[in-house]
Amino acid sequence: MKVGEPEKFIVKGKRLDGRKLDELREIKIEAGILKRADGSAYVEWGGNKVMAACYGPREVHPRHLARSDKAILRCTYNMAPFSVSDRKRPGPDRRSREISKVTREALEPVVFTNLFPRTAIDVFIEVLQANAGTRCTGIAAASVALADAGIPMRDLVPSCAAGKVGGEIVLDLFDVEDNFGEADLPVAMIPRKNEITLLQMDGNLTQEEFEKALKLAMEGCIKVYELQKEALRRKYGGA
Amino acid sequence: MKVGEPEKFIVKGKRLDGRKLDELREIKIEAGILKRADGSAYVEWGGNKVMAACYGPREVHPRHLARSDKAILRCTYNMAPFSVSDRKRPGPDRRSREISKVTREALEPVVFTNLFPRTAIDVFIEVLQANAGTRCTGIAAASVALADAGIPMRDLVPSCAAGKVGGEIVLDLFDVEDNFGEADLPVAMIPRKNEITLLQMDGNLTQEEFEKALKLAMEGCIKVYELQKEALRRKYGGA
Amino acid sequence: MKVGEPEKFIVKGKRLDGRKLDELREIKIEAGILKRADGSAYVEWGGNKVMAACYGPREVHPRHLARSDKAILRCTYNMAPFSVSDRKRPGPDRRSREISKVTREALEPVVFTNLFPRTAIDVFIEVLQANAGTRCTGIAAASVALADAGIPMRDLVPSCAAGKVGGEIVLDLFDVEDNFGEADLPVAMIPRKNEITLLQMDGNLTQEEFEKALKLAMEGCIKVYELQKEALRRKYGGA
Amino acid sequence: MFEVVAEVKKDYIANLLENGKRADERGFDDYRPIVVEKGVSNRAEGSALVKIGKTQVLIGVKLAIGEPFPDMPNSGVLTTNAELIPLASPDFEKGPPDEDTIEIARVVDRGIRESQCIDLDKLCIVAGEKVWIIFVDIHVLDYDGNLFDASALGAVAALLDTCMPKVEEDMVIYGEKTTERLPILHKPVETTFAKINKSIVVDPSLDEELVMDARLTVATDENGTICAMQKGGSGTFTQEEILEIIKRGTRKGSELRKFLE
Amino acid sequence: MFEVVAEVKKDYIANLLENGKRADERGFDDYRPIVVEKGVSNRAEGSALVKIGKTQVLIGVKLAIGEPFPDMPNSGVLTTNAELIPLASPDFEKGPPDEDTIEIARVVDRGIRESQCIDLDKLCIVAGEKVWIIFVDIHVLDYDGNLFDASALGAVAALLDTCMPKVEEDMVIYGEKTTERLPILHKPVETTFAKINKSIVVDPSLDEELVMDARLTVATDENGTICAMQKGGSGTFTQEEILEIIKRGTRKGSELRKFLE
Amino acid sequence: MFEVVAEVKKDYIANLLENGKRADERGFDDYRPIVVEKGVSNRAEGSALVKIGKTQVLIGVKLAIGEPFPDMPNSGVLTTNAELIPLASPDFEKGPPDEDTIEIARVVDRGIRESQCIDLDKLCIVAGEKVWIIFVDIHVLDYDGNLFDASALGAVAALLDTCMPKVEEDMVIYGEKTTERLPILHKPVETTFAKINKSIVVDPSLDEELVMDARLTVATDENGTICAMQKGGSGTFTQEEILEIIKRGTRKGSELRKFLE
Repeated sequence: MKVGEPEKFIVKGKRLDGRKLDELREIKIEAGILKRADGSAYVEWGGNKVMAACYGPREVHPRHLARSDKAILRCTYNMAPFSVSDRKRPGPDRRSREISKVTREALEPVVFTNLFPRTAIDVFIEVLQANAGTRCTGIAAASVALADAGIPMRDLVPSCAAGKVGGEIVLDLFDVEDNFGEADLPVAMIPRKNEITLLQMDGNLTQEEFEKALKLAMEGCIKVYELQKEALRRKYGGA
Repeated sequence: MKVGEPEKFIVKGKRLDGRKLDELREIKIEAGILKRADGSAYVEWGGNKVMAACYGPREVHPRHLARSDKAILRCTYNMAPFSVSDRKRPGPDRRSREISKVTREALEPVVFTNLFPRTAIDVFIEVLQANAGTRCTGIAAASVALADAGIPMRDLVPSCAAGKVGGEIVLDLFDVEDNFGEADLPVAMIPRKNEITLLQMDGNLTQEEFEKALKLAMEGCIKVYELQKEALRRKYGGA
Repeated sequence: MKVGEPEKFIVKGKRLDGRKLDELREIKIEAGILKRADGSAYVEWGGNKVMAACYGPREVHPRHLARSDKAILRCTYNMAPFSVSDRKRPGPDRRSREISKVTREALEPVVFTNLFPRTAIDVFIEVLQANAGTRCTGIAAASVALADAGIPMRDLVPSCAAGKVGGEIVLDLFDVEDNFGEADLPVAMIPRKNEITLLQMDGNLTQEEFEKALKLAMEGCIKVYELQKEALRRKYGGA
Repeated sequence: MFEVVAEVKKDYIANLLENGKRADERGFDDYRPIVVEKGVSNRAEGSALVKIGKTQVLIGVKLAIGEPFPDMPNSGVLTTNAELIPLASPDFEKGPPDEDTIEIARVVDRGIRESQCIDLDKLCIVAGEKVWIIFVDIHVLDYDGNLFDASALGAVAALLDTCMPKVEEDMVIYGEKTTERLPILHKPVETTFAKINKSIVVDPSLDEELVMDARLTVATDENGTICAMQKGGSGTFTQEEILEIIKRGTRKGSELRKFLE
Repeated sequence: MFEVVAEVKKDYIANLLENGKRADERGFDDYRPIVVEKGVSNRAEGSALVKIGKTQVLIGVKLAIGEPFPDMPNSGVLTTNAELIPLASPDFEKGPPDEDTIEIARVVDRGIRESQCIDLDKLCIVAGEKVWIIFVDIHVLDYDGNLFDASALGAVAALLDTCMPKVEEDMVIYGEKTTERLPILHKPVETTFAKINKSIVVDPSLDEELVMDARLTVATDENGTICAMQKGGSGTFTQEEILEIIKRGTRKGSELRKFLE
Repeated sequence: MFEVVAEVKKDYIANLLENGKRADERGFDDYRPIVVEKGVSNRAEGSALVKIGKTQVLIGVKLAIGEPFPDMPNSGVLTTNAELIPLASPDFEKGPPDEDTIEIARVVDRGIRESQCIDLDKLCIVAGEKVWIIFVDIHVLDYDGNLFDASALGAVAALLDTCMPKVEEDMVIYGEKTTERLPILHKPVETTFAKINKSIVVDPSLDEELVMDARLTVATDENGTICAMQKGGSGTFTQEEILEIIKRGTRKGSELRKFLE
């Protein structure tokens, strides 16, 4: 048994942080918060604080990585050393490299990379404070940063996780639920096409539970999508 | 004194594994065992299991390594993490880099590199199970893999070690003999020209002992040479 | 408190190694001591032994570092593993990389880099024995090596530190003074123009103390300058 | 040029699939021939060679004694590592693991870990001080597609093959294995599906992987519980496709699991 | 080409300066607007976000228990690290810290260390065995010039913000902070001046940094004592210029220090 | 181009050799002038500068207290390292050791280790826990050919020069050396021969190394026992050539050994 496990996760229909089973944590999204980046966004999502920046389309270094038929999209997910309880050594570890990869694959389907052959579009995601769900927070921030940079896209990509704790399917796990819960299912999607671009899962779910969790996560994505659009509207006005 | 040293190495003319002084361990060679490689070979030699693959001639990356007058030959000797008692950390260490170098120098004299200017011929040797003599096993496997890839060569390069244990010059040391013996002398040669392409030694030998050990190792090479040719004959028929 | 701190630094106007407050340690400079380098110098300065070599102007690798309007000057400060009490692991650490940077910035103002566009001038400084003041010793050696290589320069760059120990401003700290003293102020300058090219400080100084220390360090530089010129005269004759 | 060839190849494969055919004549739910051979590397405490078609992966398990994680003082430690060595493919390069290699290692690791395949609590020697460390090393020998399923299958096979080494005074005596097995509770397997245009096939061959839009891997245990999933590739899946893949994957998983007996 | 543009830009900025003006209309001794916000990252034991103009630097302080240096058995250990992450500038690259990054970390470290900002002797737990390790991590978010001053100011602000975490049986309980502060003795600040031709200005903007000949950073404590200096760049300073910068820097330092209250 | 120049140079050197002459007028069995200077770096516990012609190598020996290898609990640990720093040659590059550097370090190490030069069993402090660690660091200063022999000679000279440092409470007091020497049992030396076409010469100069077909290094101790050998280069040797080199090498070894007295 892990140290620090709570006895119960759900008491009278409420989770340990007071939320209902299908309730998101509080989310604040702001677009365009950095000067040097071509586009940027800041997202506070419960105890997560994440910044994303986009540079590009720009020249590719080293050159041999460039593609003659499209821009390459590169994503880097990074945690500040002080963003977690035990200081994280600077530089990429295996976890952050996997998240960088799935983040790129979550965003790539919406970017019109074919418009910018021989260039790179770079997305940097910095986790400044972590509390479960940083990859979803990062993807949500990154797609606002891409939009803020004026990169042509089919849609924004919202992201949200569902999971299972105390035998129940719940939306948007926070840290205690993530550490001691039974399953976690982060999802990202293209709302306009109702298609899924990120799907990972670990834990234990029956097929029925999985189906329910997937549906819940997609509903969470739609809520995040509204907040993303609102943030862009606040900055740019109009729809 | 090292932990685990045996009291005697040779009892009634027999070694601890039952072999005579000038007897090789059992050797099995198979050519062409991989799909993707241009050429490949698998060698079981006593407790050693080694795979070799050859790719090329192919483009050189990075470009500035290419030579206008010949192909460059590159060799990589690598041990699987589980091939030895104490798990080996993945990636090259100093020992494997030295072996990669002497392996290249053992093979280079027979390869007609001048036929393929501006290209690379790459040889990869993977030790899957180790029991003393992996560099000789690797060279033996590599030259079969080169032949299997159709690389023009002056000859095959067989390899075999001799050494000294319990005061006697013996052929082809196995692990206990290698760990606690008095000398080890790995050799590789070009049988048709009777020339030596690999020679290393460590331990303690008088000039007479060295002469005897060198002769024995070269005789071992000739036996390995026959097995190499047989393996290629089995795959390609004819001589 | 640090282990090994002396009770007093100055007794009857003399420092722990017998020097007066404004006295340099013994310095020996020799130009042109290596065959392969284009220019070289060896400096013994108290307990410091430092070698410097200069290569160039020569081709730049990798190419994209080259500048179309001038040569790039590159400096590498390195300590031999056995040059200090606790063996130093080979390879650059943060300290040596900072010193490499400030050394380059100390030398660059005198080198006519504009005469050799698209090339590199490389300076290598090796500390063979260290006893406080290695960066000043290295800069002094490097500028003699540059001159020995025939690189056109506005002037030589001498270097020297002043500091504060036992409440007094002193010239050229040795190791005990450096470890336990109150301030260290390494300086490098262009004597002909009376301009400062290196200035670092750590410790505690009032403005008045700083002014005094800076003046003392500059006077030290002038003495080093004479020894540098003498070394070149010894090798090349004339002024 | 390169891109044009890829486009033509994709069209060819996708057209075949739309007509219900695969280039190598398999059914959409057919694996290539599978071989699992245990005990192939005797320096390892456990090992297995898995072949799926021409793909070959060798997995070795090493055991060592080490410290537990501070938050799990009574549990053994599982470490999963993959090497896509350049012997196995012209496209694999020397050097530290790239993101594809890391992804394989992490997805195999999650399948084992989340299914509670190994009873890690049984691997505690002295609580908070000494526990068994299990190294699962995935060594790819010939890459002809679908490394996820081959690696995951081989990892569990190698764990099942593992015998505890002898221990004297807290030192592992590697030469001598005991007959004691690792405490294995579950047998997870992973099944991977490729989506090419609208078609979804199991066990993608190399040619199919090169043109696929997206990939979905599902790990299930012997009870049909889903214990890990991983989507890959720059394409997308609909909700329906995912649920369909889970059903097909659970079924194929039961077949794969027979190779572990 | 590149060099020509730089040359023209420099002429423009230098000409303005000779006429007593800066491109952004500040006086030679004016900082851009400064904001210091503490407690911005709650996983850190202390943190501060500093903005100087558009430059943004986030500093986090983490505490851990570890071993002292052999020659300082009774003292805590200070470790200062900087990351110039590629999010913050098109010119920052991924990978291990380059020499500019290392220089910033080391100069900030010297300012803190030499001023005896932290009473490290109070951070000894068991002499020679266990002491507090203080990690000061400088995370640059938006690079618009003068990282030295922003980083140094933020580092001290974050140290002032730091609360000791709870400790049980020599294990740090990171979730629970106590109200005990770090033992702070001094409040050093750093002020950086750029020399462009003959003019010397404080707090160089990015544009000024790109054309400056040389840079001089002066760290002073609240008593006006100089505790660290660092010259940078390929230009030179005269003795008089240096003494003048120290005077101006000490004055500006007192102003900056107000942001620490 | 490059290759043509090399070819012409080789022809010139080889032709000379066929007529019994070397480009620098030495005999085939002549070393260039040798200088061995001990005690050249006083922070090291032992050191030696070796010059063979214009080749200069500085070797330093450092001692530290550390743990023995598990399979040799009663023996000190020898670690040999080489650095071919870019100061020493236009062809040496910065960065981690390349294969040539590693080969030199390992061949020097084998010569020392296999000859039982150092009585490592005398360097045990507490069995299984604390032993002396010996670091032999080869620092090449000027590369003008034959680094093997210069490095090996210097390594043994530096070991002979080494005095044990003072120890208090298991801490090494580096400032104070005792008069106690390392326990040296044997004095191995290495002699290197280059084969250029059919000619075989000792102590190859840089020019000879650049054109040689193959290299053979022989390490012998004072009894004429061969304790290590290493062939290098892409050429070959006949059995007879090897036996001849061993005879010549043993003879030259006795001469070299005089520089150790």
